[in-house]
Amino acid sequence: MKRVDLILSERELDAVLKAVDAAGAPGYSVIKHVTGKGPHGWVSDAMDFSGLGANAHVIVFCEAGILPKLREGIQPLLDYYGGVAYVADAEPL
Amino acid sequence: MKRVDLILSERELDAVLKAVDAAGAPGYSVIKHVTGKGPHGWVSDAMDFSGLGANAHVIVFCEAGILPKLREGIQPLLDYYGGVAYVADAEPL
Amino acid sequence: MKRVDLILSERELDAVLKAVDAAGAPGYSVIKHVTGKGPHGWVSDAMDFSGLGANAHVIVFCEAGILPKLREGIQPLLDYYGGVAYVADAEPL
Amino acid sequence: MDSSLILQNLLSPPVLFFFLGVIAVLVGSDLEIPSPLPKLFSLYLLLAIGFKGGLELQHSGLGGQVLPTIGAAVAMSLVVPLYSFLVLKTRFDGFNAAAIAATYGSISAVTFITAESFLETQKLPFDGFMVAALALMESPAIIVGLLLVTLAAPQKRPGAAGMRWGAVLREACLNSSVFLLVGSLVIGLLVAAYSPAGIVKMEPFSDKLFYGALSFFLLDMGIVAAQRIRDLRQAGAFLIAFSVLMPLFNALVGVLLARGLGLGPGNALLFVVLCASASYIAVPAAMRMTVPEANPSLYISSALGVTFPFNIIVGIPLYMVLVNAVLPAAP
Amino acid sequence: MDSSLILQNLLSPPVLFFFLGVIAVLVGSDLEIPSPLPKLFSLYLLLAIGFKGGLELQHSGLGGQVLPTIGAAVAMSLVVPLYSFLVLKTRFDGFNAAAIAATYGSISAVTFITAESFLETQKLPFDGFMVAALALMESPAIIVGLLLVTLAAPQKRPGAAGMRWGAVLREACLNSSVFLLVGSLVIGLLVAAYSPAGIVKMEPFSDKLFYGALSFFLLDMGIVAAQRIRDLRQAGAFLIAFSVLMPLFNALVGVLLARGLGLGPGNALLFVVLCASASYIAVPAAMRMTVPEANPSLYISSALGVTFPFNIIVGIPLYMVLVNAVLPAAP
Amino acid sequence: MDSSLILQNLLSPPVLFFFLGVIAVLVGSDLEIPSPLPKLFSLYLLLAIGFKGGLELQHSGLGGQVLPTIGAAVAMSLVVPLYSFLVLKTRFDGFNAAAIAATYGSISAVTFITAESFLETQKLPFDGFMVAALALMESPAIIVGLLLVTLAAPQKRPGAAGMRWGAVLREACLNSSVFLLVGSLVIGLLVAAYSPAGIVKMEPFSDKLFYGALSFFLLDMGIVAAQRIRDLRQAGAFLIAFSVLMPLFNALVGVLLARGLGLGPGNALLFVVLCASASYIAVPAAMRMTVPEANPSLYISSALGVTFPFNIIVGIPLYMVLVNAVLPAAP
Ligand SMILES: Nc1ncnc2c1ncn2[C@@H]1O[C@H](COP(=O)(O)O)[C@@H](O)[C@H]1O
Ligand SMILES: Nc1ncnc2c1ncn2[C@@H]1O[C@H](COP(=O)(O)O)[C@@H](O)[C@H]1O
Ligand SMILES: Nc1ncnc2c1ncn2[C@@H]1O[C@H](COP(=O)(O)O)[C@@H](O)[C@H]1O
Ligand code: NA
Ligand code: NA
Ligand code: NA
Repeated sequence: MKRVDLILSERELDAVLKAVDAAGAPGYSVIKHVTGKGPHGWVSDAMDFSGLGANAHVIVFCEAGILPKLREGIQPLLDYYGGVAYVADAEPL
Repeated sequence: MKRVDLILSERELDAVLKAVDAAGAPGYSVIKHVTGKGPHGWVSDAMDFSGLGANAHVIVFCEAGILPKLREGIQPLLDYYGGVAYVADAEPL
Repeated sequence: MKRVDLILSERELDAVLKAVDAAGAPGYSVIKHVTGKGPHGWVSDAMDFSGLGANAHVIVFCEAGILPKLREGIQPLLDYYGGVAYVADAEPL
Repeated sequence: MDSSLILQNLLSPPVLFFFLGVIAVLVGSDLEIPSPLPKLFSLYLLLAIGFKGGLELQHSGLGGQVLPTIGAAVAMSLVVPLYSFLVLKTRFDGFNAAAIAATYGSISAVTFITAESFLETQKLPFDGFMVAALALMESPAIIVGLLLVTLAAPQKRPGAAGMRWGAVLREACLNSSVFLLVGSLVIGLLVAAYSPAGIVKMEPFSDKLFYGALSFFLLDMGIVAAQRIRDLRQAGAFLIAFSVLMPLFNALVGVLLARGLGLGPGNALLFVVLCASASYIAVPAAMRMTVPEANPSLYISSALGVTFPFNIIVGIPLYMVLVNAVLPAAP
Repeated sequence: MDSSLILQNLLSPPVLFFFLGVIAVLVGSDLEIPSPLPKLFSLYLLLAIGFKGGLELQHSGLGGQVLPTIGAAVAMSLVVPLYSFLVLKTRFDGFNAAAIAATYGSISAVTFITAESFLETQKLPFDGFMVAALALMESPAIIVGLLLVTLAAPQKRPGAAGMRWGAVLREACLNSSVFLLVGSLVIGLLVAAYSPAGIVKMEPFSDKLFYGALSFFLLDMGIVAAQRIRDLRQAGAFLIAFSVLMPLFNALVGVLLARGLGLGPGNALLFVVLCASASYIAVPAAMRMTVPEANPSLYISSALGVTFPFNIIVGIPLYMVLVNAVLPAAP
Repeated sequence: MDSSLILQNLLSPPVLFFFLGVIAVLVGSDLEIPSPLPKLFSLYLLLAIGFKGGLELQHSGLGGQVLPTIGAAVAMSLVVPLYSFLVLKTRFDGFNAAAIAATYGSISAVTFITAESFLETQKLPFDGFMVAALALMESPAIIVGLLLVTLAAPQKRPGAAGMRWGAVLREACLNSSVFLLVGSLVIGLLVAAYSPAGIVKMEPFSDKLFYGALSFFLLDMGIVAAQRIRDLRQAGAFLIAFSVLMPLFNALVGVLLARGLGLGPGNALLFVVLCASASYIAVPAAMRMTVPEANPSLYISSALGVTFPFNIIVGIPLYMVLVNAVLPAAP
């Protein structure tokens, strides 16, 4: 099994989750209010009141087989809006 | 060393943490207000006001040796109430 | 690529992030309001109103090459104030 | 008079803000009241309603209609789940039938509060002991629900290790909303009796702010209820019909009881609302923990997505009409 | 009179709490108002200002100056981005120029609210329809901004798959602040017309608490604005100058329009403030989603780090002086 | 009179809600006030108490008893940690002794506020300058605590790279609670002097709401304090005894000083409460950062789990009795 970690702006979360669903992942978990720093600079939650939001962290445990479809759906979003996506191995407890 | 990720309903958090402790883990970390989707459907935090709560994400760094006891304590809870548990390798920095 | 997970008190977060930056990491993500248990006992968010805060979880995706510098900057902080740091493998999606 | 009552209710701030929340979801606005702000308002409303109820209960005492009314309310919270279960069992398994039944035996504090606000604009008096009835109807319904589960499906539950009854009873009687409501009621009682200076000093917080805070909270309830509409497809026509017809039936039973108890129109309306409303705060949380086999989207959607809006929008004025029709005319 | 007006404004609680927030950041205090508490106050302020505006609009009706004023306000929100864009295009690429331009065409509800509080302490009347103008200036500016992007840089956008116009329009017209403001305005209108009992009951929440809640929120705005000061170095002298001079220019245009519309001094000040203020709530959120190529720290820092403090601290009393100078003396 | 004062205090809404929170933990209810809602109330209480203190300070000026009283308060915050340290050092290492000592030299704003509410129900006047004393007692105690650490255990600290004194002083003097309290006090002063219109407009927020918000916050404090009870076993009998006896001793010193200063009974009670209370807001946060070697559960549990409840429940009326006994009878 694989573990995929996606970190991206809360504004694009819906689109990314749609792509995760479409790729056939059996489930996912979402942590909001994540702050951070990346190539596009610093993201804080100080502007939260404005609806601008901070980042979200999405965790997906899935079979290696769906990774290509996941990549296909998510990579364009990350390229355009920013964010990172990493894969690692994980086994059911 | 191993890294264990547990994602489950906040309502069952106390029971799961008790099992983690009982298994002899040296520590754990808990993130609440996690939303997500799994075999039992979508979990949001919109009902938070009712005490229904969302999901919690528990991270445990521990020796491989305690995994069997961890599995034994946690698997029945996940089977009955829902939730996922995955293991991966991790080394101290 | 490597994935580094740091869990430590919110009070020391600024110093740790400075060390992460100084080590040349390309970015990082921070989750606050993490509770947990470790060698120093239980950390809850019940004292949040007092500015005491809970723990923070920092995730860094970076090249293996910067690990030594990261270790050098962070280990003294964790030794003095408490907290854990683990490394695992991760590949871009 | 009927349609004017409905219109007056529809055009009151709390109900209009409820609509605004519903519309936000329907048109796809990103309006949301992020967690834990709704919790702030729900804690506040429970504290304030309990405190005010306690103040009034101290004045009215426990004589007269008080104990019979509370007894009748508790009886309803025990009986409604039983006949609801029989109806629901025709379509659902024992777990879901019991969970939904418990939901309808219990009450919705927000519906009750909205009914109080409605009575205030109608200048109809009501008594503090009705809050005691409210507080005492939640736990029995939860316990009946769990008894129904053990009766209907005892053998199929490998995970429920001996049905930890201690935990179950604690959840039923000490869950945060029951606890805060009862606790604030007792505090109100004590303050009214022993430190009247505290009454005036609490008033701007617990009384003056109340209506606005209710309106704000109903904005969120509108959003949350409308988000449940999607789940209703899964629930099916039978459950949707149940969620409207069962409250109407319970209201009918309630109004007859209110007449028998000799309640005035204000208390009678509140009594009917207690019978007709369904819990979406304490009961779902208790059922999620104690009957994980039941599908939460069924019992939450029916109580929050159908019964609650129905009661808030047309139920309350409708029950008022009913009360006026059934109760003997005032002398 | 001039300097006394500025001093009076400087020493009012809301502005002083704004300063306190700024100082907290400058001296390195760890004072912060954690998320989502600022959201609670911003939701509250929008709800309350909309509701009060609706109540007043019901009394004034849509006759007289109402429609021309609203029309002029909307026209300003369409025109300001156009000439702002031309100025900004001399230094920034099309994406950044368009995003900043939209920001200045739109409005800052908090600046407007602070101006209302200023008028109240000056005992100058103003009308509810100005809130309608406020509500209607946000969306057009966003749409003009996006048109400018497509005109200025249509070919360079591989990622903007066909510029999902549906999503863009929804974001422009139904984003949470516009939606809540317009919704509360309509609710205020309906309540004033049909259930006047609700007005008095809402008052402690929507009216009495308003000034204190504004002060508390401005404490946070001071913190957030001061945190932006660091970004200003990145923004550069040109953008800083723009963030002060463009509001002044828009204020001049605004005061002439106000004279032409025959507005009284209270409404005229609010009109000028609408023209002179820049959005840091709805527009950044919309731009982040629809023009990710633009750098948020540019448009947020200029609107929130420069223009907003400028307007709050010296702008409002300055515009009052301007209004008094340009408007014909009252008969 | 004694027991009636204690009863009146016990049965006031703030203390009853504190009890309710304690009971919630003891019986195992899941009642909780989720983060960051308690922060909202603590920020609000500090802002409101500072603002009101500033308004009153402007009227009383800095003459008469003001400066001597403030001086005596600051002196107590310097001296109390010293003798506390000597007592604590008999059982604890230097780090823990210093951290606990600093805690008792500093003050508890919530205890002070509860004492003010108690005085109001007793119709006893008190002055705004006591809030200035409150604000100025926090930082010295922190600094003395850190000096004690460096004196008692300088060589054992490999991690404390040169005791970053800059950071330590900033934490001591600019931590959010001291900063907000002092800032709001100054704002109150300025508003009272220069924009009296602002006083009336702030009142519903900063004054009327105060008592209810205090009650709500004490509900949470009851929960948090009761959760600390478990830690007390770890703390041991010596520390528990210290947490009751040291406040009593400090109260004795305080009442004699109050007599010497010629304070009236209201101010005297507040002075005694400042001496007798222990910090669980600013000091723990500062100690966690600057003396990580000390065990937080020791200094937090003693201040929050023992001294705070003791003061709130029996301390305040007891100190009132003491004040009445020691102060010369009013002419
Ligand atoms: N190397 C990294 N490690 C961890 N998180 C990262 C990294 N790079 C970016 N992020 C996260 O992804 C968010 C969006 O990144 P970006 O828009 O590409 O700057 C950042 O705000 C961080 O929260
Ligand atoms: N494949 C998955 N990847 C990540 N999180 C998951 C996955 N499956 C389930 N979860 C999380 O576990 C929670 C409970 O799952 P369940 O009750 O089994 O549907 C979900 O709400 C998700 O937050
Ligand atoms: N073995 C572990 N697994 C996961 N998290 C841990 C572990 N040990 C410590 N932590 C986290 O690190 C925090 C600080 O640890 P410490 O101060 O060393 O007790 C704890 O409160 C936990 O959140
Ligand atoms: Na019912
Ligand atoms: Na503008
Ligand atoms: Na003290």
